[in-house]
Amino acid sequence: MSVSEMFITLQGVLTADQDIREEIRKVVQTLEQTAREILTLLQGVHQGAGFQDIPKKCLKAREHFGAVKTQLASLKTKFPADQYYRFHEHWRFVLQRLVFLAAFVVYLETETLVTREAVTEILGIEADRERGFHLDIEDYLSGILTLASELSRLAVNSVTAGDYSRPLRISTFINELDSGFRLLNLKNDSLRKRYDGLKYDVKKIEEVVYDLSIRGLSKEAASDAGGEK
Amino acid sequence: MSVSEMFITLQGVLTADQDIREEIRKVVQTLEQTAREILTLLQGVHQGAGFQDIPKKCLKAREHFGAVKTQLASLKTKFPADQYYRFHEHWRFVLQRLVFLAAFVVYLETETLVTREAVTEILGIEADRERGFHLDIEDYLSGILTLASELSRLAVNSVTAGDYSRPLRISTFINELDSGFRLLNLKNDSLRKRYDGLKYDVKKIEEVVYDLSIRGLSKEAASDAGGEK
Amino acid sequence: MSVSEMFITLQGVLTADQDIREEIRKVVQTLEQTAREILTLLQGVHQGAGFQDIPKKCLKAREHFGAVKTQLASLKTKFPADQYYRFHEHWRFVLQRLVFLAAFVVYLETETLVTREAVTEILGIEADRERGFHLDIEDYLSGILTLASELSRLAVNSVTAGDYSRPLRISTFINELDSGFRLLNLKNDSLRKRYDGLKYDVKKIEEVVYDLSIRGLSKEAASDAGGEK
Amino acid sequence: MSVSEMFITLQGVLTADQDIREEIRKVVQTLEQTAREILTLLQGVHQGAGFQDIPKKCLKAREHFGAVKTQLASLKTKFPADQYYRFHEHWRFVLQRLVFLAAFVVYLETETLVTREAVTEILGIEADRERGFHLDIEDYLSGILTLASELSRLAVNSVTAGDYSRPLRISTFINELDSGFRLLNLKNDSLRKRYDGLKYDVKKIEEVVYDLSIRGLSKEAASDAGGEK
Amino acid sequence: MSVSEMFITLQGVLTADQDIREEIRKVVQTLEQTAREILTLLQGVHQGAGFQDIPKKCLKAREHFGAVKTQLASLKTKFPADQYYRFHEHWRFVLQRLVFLAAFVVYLETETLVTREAVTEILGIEADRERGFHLDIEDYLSGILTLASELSRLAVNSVTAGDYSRPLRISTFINELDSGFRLLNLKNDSLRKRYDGLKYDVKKIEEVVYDLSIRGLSKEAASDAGGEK
Amino acid sequence: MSVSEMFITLQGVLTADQDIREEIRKVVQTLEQTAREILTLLQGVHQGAGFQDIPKKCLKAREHFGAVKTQLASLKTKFPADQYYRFHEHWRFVLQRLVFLAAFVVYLETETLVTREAVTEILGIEADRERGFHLDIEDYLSGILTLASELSRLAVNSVTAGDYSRPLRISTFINELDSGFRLLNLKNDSLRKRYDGLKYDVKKIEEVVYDLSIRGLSKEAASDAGGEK
Amino acid sequence: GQRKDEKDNVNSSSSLMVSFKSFQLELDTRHDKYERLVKLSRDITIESKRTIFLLHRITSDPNGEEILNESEAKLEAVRQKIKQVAQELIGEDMYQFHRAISPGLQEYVEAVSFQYFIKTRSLISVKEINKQLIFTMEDKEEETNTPSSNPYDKQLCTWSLKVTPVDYLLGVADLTGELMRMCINSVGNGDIDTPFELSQFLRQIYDGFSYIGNTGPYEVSKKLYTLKQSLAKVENACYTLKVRGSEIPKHMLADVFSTKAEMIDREEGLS
Amino acid sequence: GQRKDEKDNVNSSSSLMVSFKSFQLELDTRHDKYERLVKLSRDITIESKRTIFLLHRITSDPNGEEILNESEAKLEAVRQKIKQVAQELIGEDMYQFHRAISPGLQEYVEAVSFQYFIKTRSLISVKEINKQLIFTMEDKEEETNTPSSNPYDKQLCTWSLKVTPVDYLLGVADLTGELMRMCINSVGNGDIDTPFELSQFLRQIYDGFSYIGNTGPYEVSKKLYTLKQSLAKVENACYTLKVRGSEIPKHMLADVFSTKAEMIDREEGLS
Ligand SMILES: [Mn+2]
Ligand SMILES: [Mn+2]
Repeated sequence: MSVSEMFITLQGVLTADQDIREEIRKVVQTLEQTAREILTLLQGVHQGAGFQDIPKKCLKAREHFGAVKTQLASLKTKFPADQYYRFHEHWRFVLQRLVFLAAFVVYLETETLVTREAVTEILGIEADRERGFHLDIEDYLSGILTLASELSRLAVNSVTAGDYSRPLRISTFINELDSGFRLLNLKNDSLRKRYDGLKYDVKKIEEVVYDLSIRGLSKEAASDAGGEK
Repeated sequence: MSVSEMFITLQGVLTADQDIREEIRKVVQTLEQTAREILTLLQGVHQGAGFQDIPKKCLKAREHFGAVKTQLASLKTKFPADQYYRFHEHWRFVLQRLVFLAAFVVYLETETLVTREAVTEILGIEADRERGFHLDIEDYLSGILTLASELSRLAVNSVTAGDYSRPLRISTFINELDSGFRLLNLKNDSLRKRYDGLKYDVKKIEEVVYDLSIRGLSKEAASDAGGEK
Repeated sequence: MSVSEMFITLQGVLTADQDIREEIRKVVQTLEQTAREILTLLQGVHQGAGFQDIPKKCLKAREHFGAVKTQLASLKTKFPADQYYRFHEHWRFVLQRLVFLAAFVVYLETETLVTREAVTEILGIEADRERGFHLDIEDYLSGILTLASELSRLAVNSVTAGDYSRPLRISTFINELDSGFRLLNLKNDSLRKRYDGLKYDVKKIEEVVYDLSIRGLSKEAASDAGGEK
Repeated sequence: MSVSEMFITLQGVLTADQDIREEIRKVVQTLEQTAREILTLLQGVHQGAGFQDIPKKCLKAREHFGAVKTQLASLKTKFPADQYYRFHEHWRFVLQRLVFLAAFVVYLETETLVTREAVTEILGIEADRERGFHLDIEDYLSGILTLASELSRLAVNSVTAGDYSRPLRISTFINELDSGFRLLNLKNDSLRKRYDGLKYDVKKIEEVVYDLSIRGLSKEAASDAGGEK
Repeated sequence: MSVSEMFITLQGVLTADQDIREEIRKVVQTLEQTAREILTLLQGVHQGAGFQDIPKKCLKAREHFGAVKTQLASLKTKFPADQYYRFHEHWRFVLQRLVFLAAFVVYLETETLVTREAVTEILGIEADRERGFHLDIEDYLSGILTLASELSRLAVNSVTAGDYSRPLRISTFINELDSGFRLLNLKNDSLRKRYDGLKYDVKKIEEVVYDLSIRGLSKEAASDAGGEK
Repeated sequence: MSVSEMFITLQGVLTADQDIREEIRKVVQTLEQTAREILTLLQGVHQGAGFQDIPKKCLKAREHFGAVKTQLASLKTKFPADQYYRFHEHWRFVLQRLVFLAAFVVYLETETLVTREAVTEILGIEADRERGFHLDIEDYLSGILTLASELSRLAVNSVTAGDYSRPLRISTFINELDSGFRLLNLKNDSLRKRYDGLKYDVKKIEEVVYDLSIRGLSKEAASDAGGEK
Repeated sequence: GQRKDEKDNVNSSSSLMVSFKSFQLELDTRHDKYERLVKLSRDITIESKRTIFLLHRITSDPNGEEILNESEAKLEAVRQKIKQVAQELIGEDMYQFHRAISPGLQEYVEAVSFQYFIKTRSLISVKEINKQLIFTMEDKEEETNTPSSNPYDKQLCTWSLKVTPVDYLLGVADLTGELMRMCINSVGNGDIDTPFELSQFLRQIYDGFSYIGNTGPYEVSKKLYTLKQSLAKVENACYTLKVRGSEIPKHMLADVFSTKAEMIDREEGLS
Repeated sequence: GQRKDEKDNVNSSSSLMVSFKSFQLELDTRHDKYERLVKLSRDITIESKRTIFLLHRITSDPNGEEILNESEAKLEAVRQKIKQVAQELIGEDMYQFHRAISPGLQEYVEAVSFQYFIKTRSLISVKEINKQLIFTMEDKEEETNTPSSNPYDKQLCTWSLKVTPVDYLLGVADLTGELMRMCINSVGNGDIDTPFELSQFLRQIYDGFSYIGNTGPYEVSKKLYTLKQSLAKVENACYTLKVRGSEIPKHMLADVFSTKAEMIDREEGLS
């Protein structure tokens, strides 16, 4: 085989690779668009009026996740299953964002932490690497950390909206999350850095609870909550 | 499953990953050591006296590649086969270097360009991604570009050592390589950058050939070569 | 001695150095693990229920410091005693964290500032540089500043837990600490920066005390405290 | 001991440390001044006229090294012997520079590589860490790499000054140095980076030798050299 | 004049410059020390017991300003009078701090804003650039901003100490200051950033005043104040 | 219009913009491909055998420029005519390359410098900004500088191929070009950097001419050239 | 050296030299224009910034109307500068000089949208901004100054400059910083309505920016973080207002404030 | 909100407000001056750069004298700008505005020292540069324009601006880049003396800079690397000249060149 024949073959391989990346990029763009729409939808909960609508907003978000599923299903057809990590960078960011959004919806619905398995179900992907397009553990954790910071904002805005019991519940949840993360021995730089931000969220919520407590509003909240639940 | 149980499970996954990376790093270190030994061996060809010994040096290098094979065989046992690209960065650099060394040996032996298949054989790895631990095409090309730069140096030192025909042959070879690369549509940043360096190697060798030619030494070389071969 | 003999000797020295660093890294990792465990233990005091258990938590923490001692004892065997500052960066971070944890335990037990000597005793290292593996003064101060920030958080959470006297005591303590630091003429950049954070802790606690005071809760606290102590 | 007494004691320690650093900085400044003077002196060899004066320049440089010895002797009195690495950063740069200058003088005098022992003798410091103020191996290597780059410049300017034999000798020397460095397994980032520069020096000198060789000037040089030596 | 003579002259100029800076740094250090002492002294007013002693503390601080005057008098002898801004950075920070301290003393004494002229008198420097070592307007303003933030803290601590009238007076004062600052067009520099902080001080004090008024404590305060003054 | 409607409109504008860019990128890719083919074709002139075929190679290149015209015609339909500079960066690089290739063809055909007007004709675009898709002057100049560097290479290879007259003609041509460029006041941008390279091309050709003249080959060349033309 | 002379034969009137002389002229003209635009842009920036400072005085100043008028005059002066920019760009592709003028235009967007918010409590659109940047040739002097060179003089007596959507977005992103400052100011001044209005408005802008997300250019995405911080500051301010307001029944508030105002008045009388 | 009004009692004629109004004036005056100086500095930079480009034409142009005169005129124009700067700085501490004018002054040093080298083959001193920056009030018009405001008008009829040693050093460091370009140009033009002269000169400057080393400010040390590279390029050029000159006995060189010149002439005749 002459040198130029060799290079023609090589170019074939390179072209195939570039085509794959191009395809992936396109799907990722639609995913980002959907993710942005879900985000805009859920950000409505911070508005004073938004607090009543939470269940409706969650339902709508669930519908959007249907589109996400389809798009992710399409994504996984774009490349050989065993090359997940070759193209990982392309979808990493949007996947973390989707984890956050799914976790936010689940929290709003049930006030619990979505498990990795549950997220993958919502997204229509695999929980297990061996079984196909899956969710990398660091991407899952990264999405969860975004949730923590969103909840600290929610705690603040709940109070503004006159809901004094929610911050107490968020505080308990975040504390549990913080303990969970402390069990991890994080090496990864970017995840580690994001985790360092968690302690500010914890502190912020503690201060909200403090403000309620010193004004006797947490008791009021507790009795309310007692009635509600 | 409680949050803390969930995180204990997650930590298990993270630990396993870190252990793999540690194992990989160790093997890569021994590979680097072997690569350095082969390099030292082959560097000898630039020395005046080294030109006679080329065949002997090549034989010795071939022996070292035996060790490389064993080490690469060990490397591929360290991680699941379908996660090649997850850990790619760890061995990428040393693999490019080994490609260069193999290509250099083959060039010194036969004055031809080693094919991707031939390199993988020398290194004891797969030519085909589907079949296991393989050689990424960009790593192959990167190694070849290192060869080009080494050959431009060899052309210079050949003249110093009084061998006027080798630069002419190197010139032909590099020109072919350059044409080959021009067939490629390179997107990849680092490879593209390295390829831009190739034109300096081409120019350098053209200048050596010019120097020989204007002094009538290339004719001398041609007749020598005629006699030699 | 030929150049190559010289370099072989030099390589021996370099290798020895790298081996030491590897050994140190391993011990430091176990130290970090233990530190994380102590931290998790002590974090419990911020929780509502945790306030009763403080003495028990401190006892448990003290047990963990036994493990720390052993690990630090192992660390000091890994390198020549007079090269402490050569490898300082490796353990600097974890040592500062251990100082904080020891200081936190001591504060919880006795509401006093742990002295440098007392910390070294808890950690099983030397107070005096001349006598061996010691505690650098800047690392000690750095750990103390972490304590200040933890205590400002504790003041907030004490109020939430209905303990109105603790914030007053913390306020006095932090003020003393602040005066102490003001005696120092800090040059060191990172320490200086961290010290600048102290004034936020002071302010935070002053605001807590203010909140108690304006609501007449501090009087209540004072009479409580009178009864308690 | 009250908190404020504690901090007064601590301030004492900090002040002592700052005073030491101040003292060290002063001595290092004078060392830098002397180093700059030696440098200016030796840079004269690149001037066309400077080639005859090399022995005289070396003698003068040797005198300056007397001053260096005194200054280094003073430096080591400024801090406790076992805290070399605590203050290492202060003199690291100038020491590397002095190694280079000493190595340059020795090369100009005898065309050999100064050993680590010989450098320490010229500088009046210890070869052996255990015995006191010594020369860190990485600083020694760093200085030697500077020498290589200076010699490649010298090779160029030798030709300009009409000395065709010196480049050949420099070439041999640099090649030996390069082989030496290839024996090292460099981890250290900054040293590794500087070492990567060595290959440009090697190439540059090979090209000079090539230029001489193709014009038959290296033969001329050889016969000259034969007569000279 | 030869090139090398020119550079020797330039080097002389640079050395002279550095000597000046060294001298300045030394004086600035003593200034910083004195400033720290005044600060420690005045910090006492935040403590509960400190409120009675304010006049005494002010007198003591005034004594310290005598030392400041002497040190500043020494400072201005260290460099040519018309090159104030050449070395400005060296004393900028400490001068801002001294402005703050002087402004704090004056406020504590008379509850008025110290004028630029009055500050310069306290510090023994000029009000007018043309007349010598003066106070840059931005440094004056910066010091005043520090005062604002200190007063917001004082308002909080006054309440804790049971003084309910002081916050009202501080509120009036800070509001006027705020109106003054709004007249200025600041660049995007450090002064602008510090000025942004003023808004938060104003807000904090507003909150304190609010807290007092809803509890009817401000009425109490007003009648007290009536009696006190 | 509500804020969210406004942002939806803006998003529409941004999307439209990106669609345009995507379209442009696609056409630019085909242009790059064609340019690479022309380059490969013309690179043949550097090879020994290539010198006879120059006219044929030029004809072939001219054919390729037909494709270029079509592609550029397509490019200009992709965006509003008066927003050339909005998307300039996308085609800047390939346009410079095409200018070079056109200039190279013209040089090989007539040994003259292609004018800006002539290039635009070859490329089927406008010479004048007001009239539509045009050639920016800096892109024209940049392409011409690439020609200069290619010609210095051609001079070297001409000698190797035994053509001693071409370097002399190239020398005259490049000298005139150099004089032209000296008239320009360039900013410190990429054009300036590329222009700095011209000096080295001029120098290289000067060296070739020198080599020829000291060997009397330039006389030979002159008489040859006389016969040839 | 003797070789120098040989080079002199580069004929300075050759066609190559003639075209390069024209290139010289073309490049210098372009660079000069660029430079003039940079200077105009700096002027626009400074005056816009000063307008913003002026507008911040409204929250503490009783003469709001007066300040608005003054700001209008200032913005009109800025528009006169933009008119000069537009004049320079007549017949040009404005994107060729966009880098020179973009900073100034962004700052103008910030100032004009801040004023608009204060007046209308809503967001000015890019259309409305651009409507104000259509200029007509009123000044007769200018017209007579350049009668021949400018082909647009007679045919079109108006010309305009369009702020690009991206410049608009970047200006609005910076606006949010000013809104945050205004919010904190309001709280400090005891104005309890404005902060809630501002938080509502800022949230809308924030939602808008997150809807755009990273589809815009990098500079836009880069501002998201600061925007988020500004929003957090405003939300925290509202939170504080709410929390402290919780300690007293709503209907008492007015009372409290009037009492407090009284207090302060008395206080001031004393001092 | 009802609380707003209460704040209005901040008396806008209180002594505090009066002084802050004066602060406003003082700060605005200072910033305006700074801005004017930045603009002047940009002008100085551009014109100095163009002077340098002009001077580079000397190596290929036969009319060296003419170019030198032209450059002199250009530099004089730059000095007129510097005069404006100096005027702005009368009675000021120039270091207060140094950051605004430093870039322009450095570029001027580069231009003027380049011209000086071409004329005298030596390095201009900072003293000599500053000598040319002493200005006298010749233009009567200007004087009458500002008769009252400037107290320096009558007492002192000269004023000056001093380039600082550091600005001088930074300008000279950049000069070496131009000298390197000139060297390569010379080689390309067959001038074999200039490169050796330049390498000698550059080496002296390099030695000077390494003598100063890191005792100067950071900006100076930062230039050392580029300076070293420029020197290496010049040394390599000289090396090449020497090496290729080695193939022919010295006395033949003139011969060779005249032959070659002849060749080229003939060549040109043919084409
Ligand atoms: Mn702004
Ligand atoms: Mn320059």
